[in-house]
Amino acid sequence: MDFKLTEERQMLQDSLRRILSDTTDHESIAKATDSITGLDPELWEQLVEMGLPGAMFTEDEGGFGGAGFDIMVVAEELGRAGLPSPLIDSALLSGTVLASTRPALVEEIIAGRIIAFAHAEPDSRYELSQVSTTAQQSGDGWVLKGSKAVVHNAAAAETCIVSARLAGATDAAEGIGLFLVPTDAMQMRDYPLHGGGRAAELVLDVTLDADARLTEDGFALIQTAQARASAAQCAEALGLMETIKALTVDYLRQRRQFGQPIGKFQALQHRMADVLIEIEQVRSAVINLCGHLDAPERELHVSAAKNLVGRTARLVVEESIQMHGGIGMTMEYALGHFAKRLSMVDHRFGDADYHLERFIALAQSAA
Amino acid sequence: MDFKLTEERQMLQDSLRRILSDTTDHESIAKATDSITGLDPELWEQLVEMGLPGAMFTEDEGGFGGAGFDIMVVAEELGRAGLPSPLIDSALLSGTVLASTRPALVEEIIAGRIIAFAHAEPDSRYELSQVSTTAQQSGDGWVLKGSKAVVHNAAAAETCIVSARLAGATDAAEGIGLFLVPTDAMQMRDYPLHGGGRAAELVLDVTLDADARLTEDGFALIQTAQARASAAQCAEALGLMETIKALTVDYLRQRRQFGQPIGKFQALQHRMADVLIEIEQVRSAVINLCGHLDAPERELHVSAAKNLVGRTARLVVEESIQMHGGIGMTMEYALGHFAKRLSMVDHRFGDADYHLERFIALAQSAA
Amino acid sequence: MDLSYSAEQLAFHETVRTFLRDKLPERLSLKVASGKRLTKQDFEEWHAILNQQGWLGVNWPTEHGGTGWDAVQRHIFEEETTRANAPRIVPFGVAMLGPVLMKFGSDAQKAHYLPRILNGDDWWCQGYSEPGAGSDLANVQTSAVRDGDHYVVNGQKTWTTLGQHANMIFCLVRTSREGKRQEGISFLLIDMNTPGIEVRPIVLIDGEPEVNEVWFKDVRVPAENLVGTENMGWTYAKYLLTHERTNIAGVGFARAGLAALKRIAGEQTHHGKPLIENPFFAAKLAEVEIDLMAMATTNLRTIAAAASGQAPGAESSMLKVKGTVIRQQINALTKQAVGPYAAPFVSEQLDEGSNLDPIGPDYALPATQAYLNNRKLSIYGGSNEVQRAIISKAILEL
Amino acid sequence: MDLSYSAEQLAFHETVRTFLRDKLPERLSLKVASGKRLTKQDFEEWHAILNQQGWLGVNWPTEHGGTGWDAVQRHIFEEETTRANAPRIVPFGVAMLGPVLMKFGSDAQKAHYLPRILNGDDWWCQGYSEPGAGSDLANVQTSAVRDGDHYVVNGQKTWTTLGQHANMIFCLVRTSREGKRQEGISFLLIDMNTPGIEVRPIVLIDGEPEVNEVWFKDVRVPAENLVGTENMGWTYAKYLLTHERTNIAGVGFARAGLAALKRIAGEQTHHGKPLIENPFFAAKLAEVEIDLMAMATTNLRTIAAAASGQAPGAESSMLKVKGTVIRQQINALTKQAVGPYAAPFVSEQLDEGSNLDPIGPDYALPATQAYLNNRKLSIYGGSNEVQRAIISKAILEL
Repeated sequence: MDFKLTEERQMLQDSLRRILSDTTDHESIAKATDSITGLDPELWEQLVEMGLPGAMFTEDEGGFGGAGFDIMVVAEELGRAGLPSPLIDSALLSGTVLASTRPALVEEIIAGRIIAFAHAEPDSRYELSQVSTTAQQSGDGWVLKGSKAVVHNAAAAETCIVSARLAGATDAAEGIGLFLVPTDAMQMRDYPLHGGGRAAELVLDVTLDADARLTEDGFALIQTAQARASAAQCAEALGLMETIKALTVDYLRQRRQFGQPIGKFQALQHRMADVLIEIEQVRSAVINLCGHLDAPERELHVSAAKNLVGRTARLVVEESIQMHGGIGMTMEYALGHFAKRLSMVDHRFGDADYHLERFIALAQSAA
Repeated sequence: MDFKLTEERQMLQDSLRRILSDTTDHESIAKATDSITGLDPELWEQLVEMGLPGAMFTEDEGGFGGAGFDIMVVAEELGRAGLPSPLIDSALLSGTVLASTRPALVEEIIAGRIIAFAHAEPDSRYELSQVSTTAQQSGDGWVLKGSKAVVHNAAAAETCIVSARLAGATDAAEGIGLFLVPTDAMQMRDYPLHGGGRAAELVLDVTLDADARLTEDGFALIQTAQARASAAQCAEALGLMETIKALTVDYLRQRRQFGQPIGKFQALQHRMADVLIEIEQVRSAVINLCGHLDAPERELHVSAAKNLVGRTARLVVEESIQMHGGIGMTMEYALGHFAKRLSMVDHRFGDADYHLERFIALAQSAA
Repeated sequence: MDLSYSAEQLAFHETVRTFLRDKLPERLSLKVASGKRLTKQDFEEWHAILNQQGWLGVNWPTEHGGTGWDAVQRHIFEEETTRANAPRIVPFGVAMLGPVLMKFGSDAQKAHYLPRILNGDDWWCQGYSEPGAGSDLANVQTSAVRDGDHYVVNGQKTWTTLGQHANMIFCLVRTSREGKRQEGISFLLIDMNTPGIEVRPIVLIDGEPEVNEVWFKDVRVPAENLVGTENMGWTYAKYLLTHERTNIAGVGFARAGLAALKRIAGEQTHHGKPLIENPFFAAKLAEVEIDLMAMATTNLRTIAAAASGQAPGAESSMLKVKGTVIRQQINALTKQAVGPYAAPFVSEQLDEGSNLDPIGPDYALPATQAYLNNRKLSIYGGSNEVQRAIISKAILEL
Repeated sequence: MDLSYSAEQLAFHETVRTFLRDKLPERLSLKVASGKRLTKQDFEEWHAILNQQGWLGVNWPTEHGGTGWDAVQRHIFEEETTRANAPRIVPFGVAMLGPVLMKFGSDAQKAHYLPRILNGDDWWCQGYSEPGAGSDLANVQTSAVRDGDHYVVNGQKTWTTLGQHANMIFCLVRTSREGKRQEGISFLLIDMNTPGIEVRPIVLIDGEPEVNEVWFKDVRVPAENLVGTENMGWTYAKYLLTHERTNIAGVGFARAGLAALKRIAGEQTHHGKPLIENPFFAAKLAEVEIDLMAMATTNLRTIAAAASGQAPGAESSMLKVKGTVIRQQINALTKQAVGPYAAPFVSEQLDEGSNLDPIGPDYALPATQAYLNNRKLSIYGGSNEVQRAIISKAILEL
């Protein structure tokens, strides 16, 4: 039992925290959201040089990390800075798929190339097995038709991994193929996101070569990819909470009302204590998830963490804004960006209720 | 739209409040719980003389009230005093059944005779249609076999109304008969209740005359009786909350800690404010239910009120004890009795979750 | 006890419904229903329609051109206009300043300003809050110094809602630093076109410039624009805040929000069924519906008491807290119901003329924006913390 | 980062399990599991078994006959004994007084009292709280006046848990009224058989006389029973409170409670199915289980930090609050699961020798009693309000 970071991870954390606090603030992030990539390209290059995507892969895969706690360390720092990045999509969603289907491409991801992951569809909500996009054999190759929804970083990616149904009912886990599709072969509508960064709606009617198909039965791989991405998302949420906590503590100390710092008001003190307790709970849930990414009970921890993070995110967002008062609702002050970004954690990979229901089902089938 | 009490109800409320505050305190109530009836017989006689059971019946039925707001006024006062009484069981459960099946007996109930209502069974939980006790014709009469659970005031009643299945599956709404059974014909185990008063477990193996049967299809009648009893129970809970509120406010004002009244501590002030808000919500829910006891949407209001009362009861019990600290956990101080009695409201006629689920079903079938 | 409306009240109810059916432009109700951005002209159009009917001065006595309605009538009107998705009445002139002028204004002020509120000549905004004051309204730093027959105003106001549309602002200003903080405040009416005034919009987390900062630099205000007596402004401000509290429970808004939520949760699918049938979601929805049923009755009880002449006490604070908690819970559930499409943020889509298709369902963007924007409900109009203090003080008397 | 136990820790784990399998009397574990009342003899029997194994002084160094275990070993021991339904170790002598004597007691006190704690000669109770003091422990009014080689003690203590079984009590007494309130307090060891002491049980809402009032009237206590220095008792008291905080999270109790709750909810039926399959109930149960999974890791993190020598800061206050909230939520859900049979109250049923059949299922009465009794969790050992103050002060530094 040991909760200390290894020396390597400690170094990665320190340098990441330093570079992010030197180069980012909420205004530069907001500005980058308006750009086509949703991220300052120079900053991304710096992060790649530091080895950020590489830390998401094992040495066998060409990286230098790949464990749950590598994901935790990196994603928490990105969250702390409030920085949207292609890391979850390119390195964890696409990267996990490619590592076991097209290892050569992992090298390119480590080198900073962005490969987007287009799985969800306009009607699929959070159901991983719901795929209406079809793939049909056509001569040597494949014809893909359908729509993909809220694809993060699509405009910044030359290539997307696209899921399409080869067989089975619309919601069957079996028969979901994964394909590599050049982004410019698809119709794209790109837009900014409330929480920063950009995503796109994609419409497919494309013909692909035979080798575009990565796998003919990708559900398990998609689930593994999403488990790793969820770990990153939860750790990122933890980082967001840490910054929001720091902003709020600072505000409670500095801001005076009725002749004293508002942090002297006991009602706020007690509510802040409850917020702090829940953030510690989130840290433990993230540790539990990251420590079980390769364990049989992985999915139980995914749902436990997503549920707790979703519930706590709402608490932290609402309490931090409330304790700030009006200033907490403006985009001029940093809290606005962090709170909005945190309020979006429940709208990707399943919300707190979705995962509560899933936790119950998983726990009952395990019992 | 008018939320004032009629003059008659105002008078009833005033005199009831006076007599109860003159004659009861939590020690006398606790003592009475140890007696066989669970209630001081002299006090019950006084209440009967005041017309308490009579207020539960319409003039046509021989009473002088019978409307939802009559129930509310009386039950709220009984709650305020923390007094367990046979009113819910004798006048509202049994009384409602008898008014439409054996009107002559209503007169006796108004005169103070206690008739208990034995419907629930050891396995029925809160399901009204779940009846395993059987009734079989035997010659001119009936043979009843089975068990009845947590029958309030059974030991104080010479007669019980007992439900027994004449036909249909164990959980069918159809085929539930209601019978008049002399209490001494049943095997009884009588015991005190956490919230005050007494109940009993009954085992039946009795032969009855033909005229013991009140109805052969009693489900709708049982549901009506329970709706009226639930209105009384919710109003009683409101009265309990009012007293707990008064005790807690008083304590917050009197009790000094760290050099000032603890009511000066802002964290407690704000929590007390939330408790007060929820008690007002309960008052409104009780008004809604009592105002719709004869309306088509009656059952929707039963479940809305029982849900809100159940949730709020837990809040009020736990917050009032917490704000009192250790003294709130002792039986020497009045709060203990009131809080325990209030904590039991969720264990009769269905708890907050039971009624939330039922509310959803009723609302969806109404939509 | 009687929960139903009287025959007269039912007839009034019908009159309001008929008026709304006939006179509320569909263009406006569609915008409100779909969460589109309302322009200044939209508000002015609706004010004019109401004024023509004699129904703009909802809380005004008839002698000043108001409706003379009692609390129950006002409630019915508010409930029906909200249900019909009418734009709200901009409160600053009608609901806030009007009553203050009627009670404390000079005859000349009444004669000049009250008609202009109703006929739309003036759009008022509120100059109460200052940076760093928050809920501590008595902490007024903006100063007004008498110079001949003018006051010279210097300072800054903030959170001035829709100030970008206003030509007039009523302000709390400090005219004395002696005595208690409450004692040196005056209530001043200021033309926004006076030299030295600058307005800067503040963009909120929903991306909308709903509120503003207003700077005053040597702004000369005629002394006749003082309301009542110098240094008595705190009394008028408190009077205004009491009157602002009508419809504080927001029952109509909550009902409209709940209906929209049910529609959305009926359209979204979860495990192949409408989300509204999912017990986990349905449980939260039902709890807030049950809370709302009770709160609506608490509201009616308070209104009935007000109609029979009782002054509202801690009840309006209770309604403020519970009402905002319920609305915010409905907003949160609506955002939750939307699912992944709560994330895209294309603000232009909210412009009436926009021919941008929505990203995902058309209710998605308004749902997120309403969630973010309505965080304000528990902050403004006396934060819920201030309300809890009022409630506990009323009962604890400490 | 590594969430699993080391090989050594796993071996220790196995040793504890083996010991419990071999030495914990089934009679005792059945009583604990079924929520029966434990007698004084029951506790003494278990203490003797542990002492024979050398495992009673769980938090004591080996030099005084303790185990010398580190924080992780103590955690493993606590977790396993709770899981095995062993009686708890009565904390007043072992967990509370022992460490104080070791740190501040005289050699004679150590030599006399420490062995007697382990061998069961003394049953200690705690004389900290006073009527009217509540969480304000420094408000000590019980006085000790020096008279020759005795102190004469007058006053009253309350909330003295299991004081009815005790022959010894350690007390905070006031020996000076000068200076700050904290400065005039002394720490005194008192024989309960001294003339002038009276013990009166207080019946709690679960019907049990778990706590007592203790009166002192001119009680003469030998001066050698003073621990450390006169007027320095507050320092010792705070030291004791810090040590009391081991196992503050109560993870083992929560896990045992959750397992029992699942069993009960699996037996109760709702609409013809086990209650545990009802989504409304399952949702609440799952939320508390998820909370507990996280809290158990927070607890391990704190323990690991303590084992590596870090002093616990606000973490133990966080664990106290979250741990008690989780346990109380489990108690509330268990009471809810029981249904109508939560209402009967036949206290005699809890006596070991009782041949009364339970009213309803045998888990019904203990469920209600645990709900009622465990309201204390958030009140005693520093109320959750006091803990929240500690947490916010640590971070706000105000």
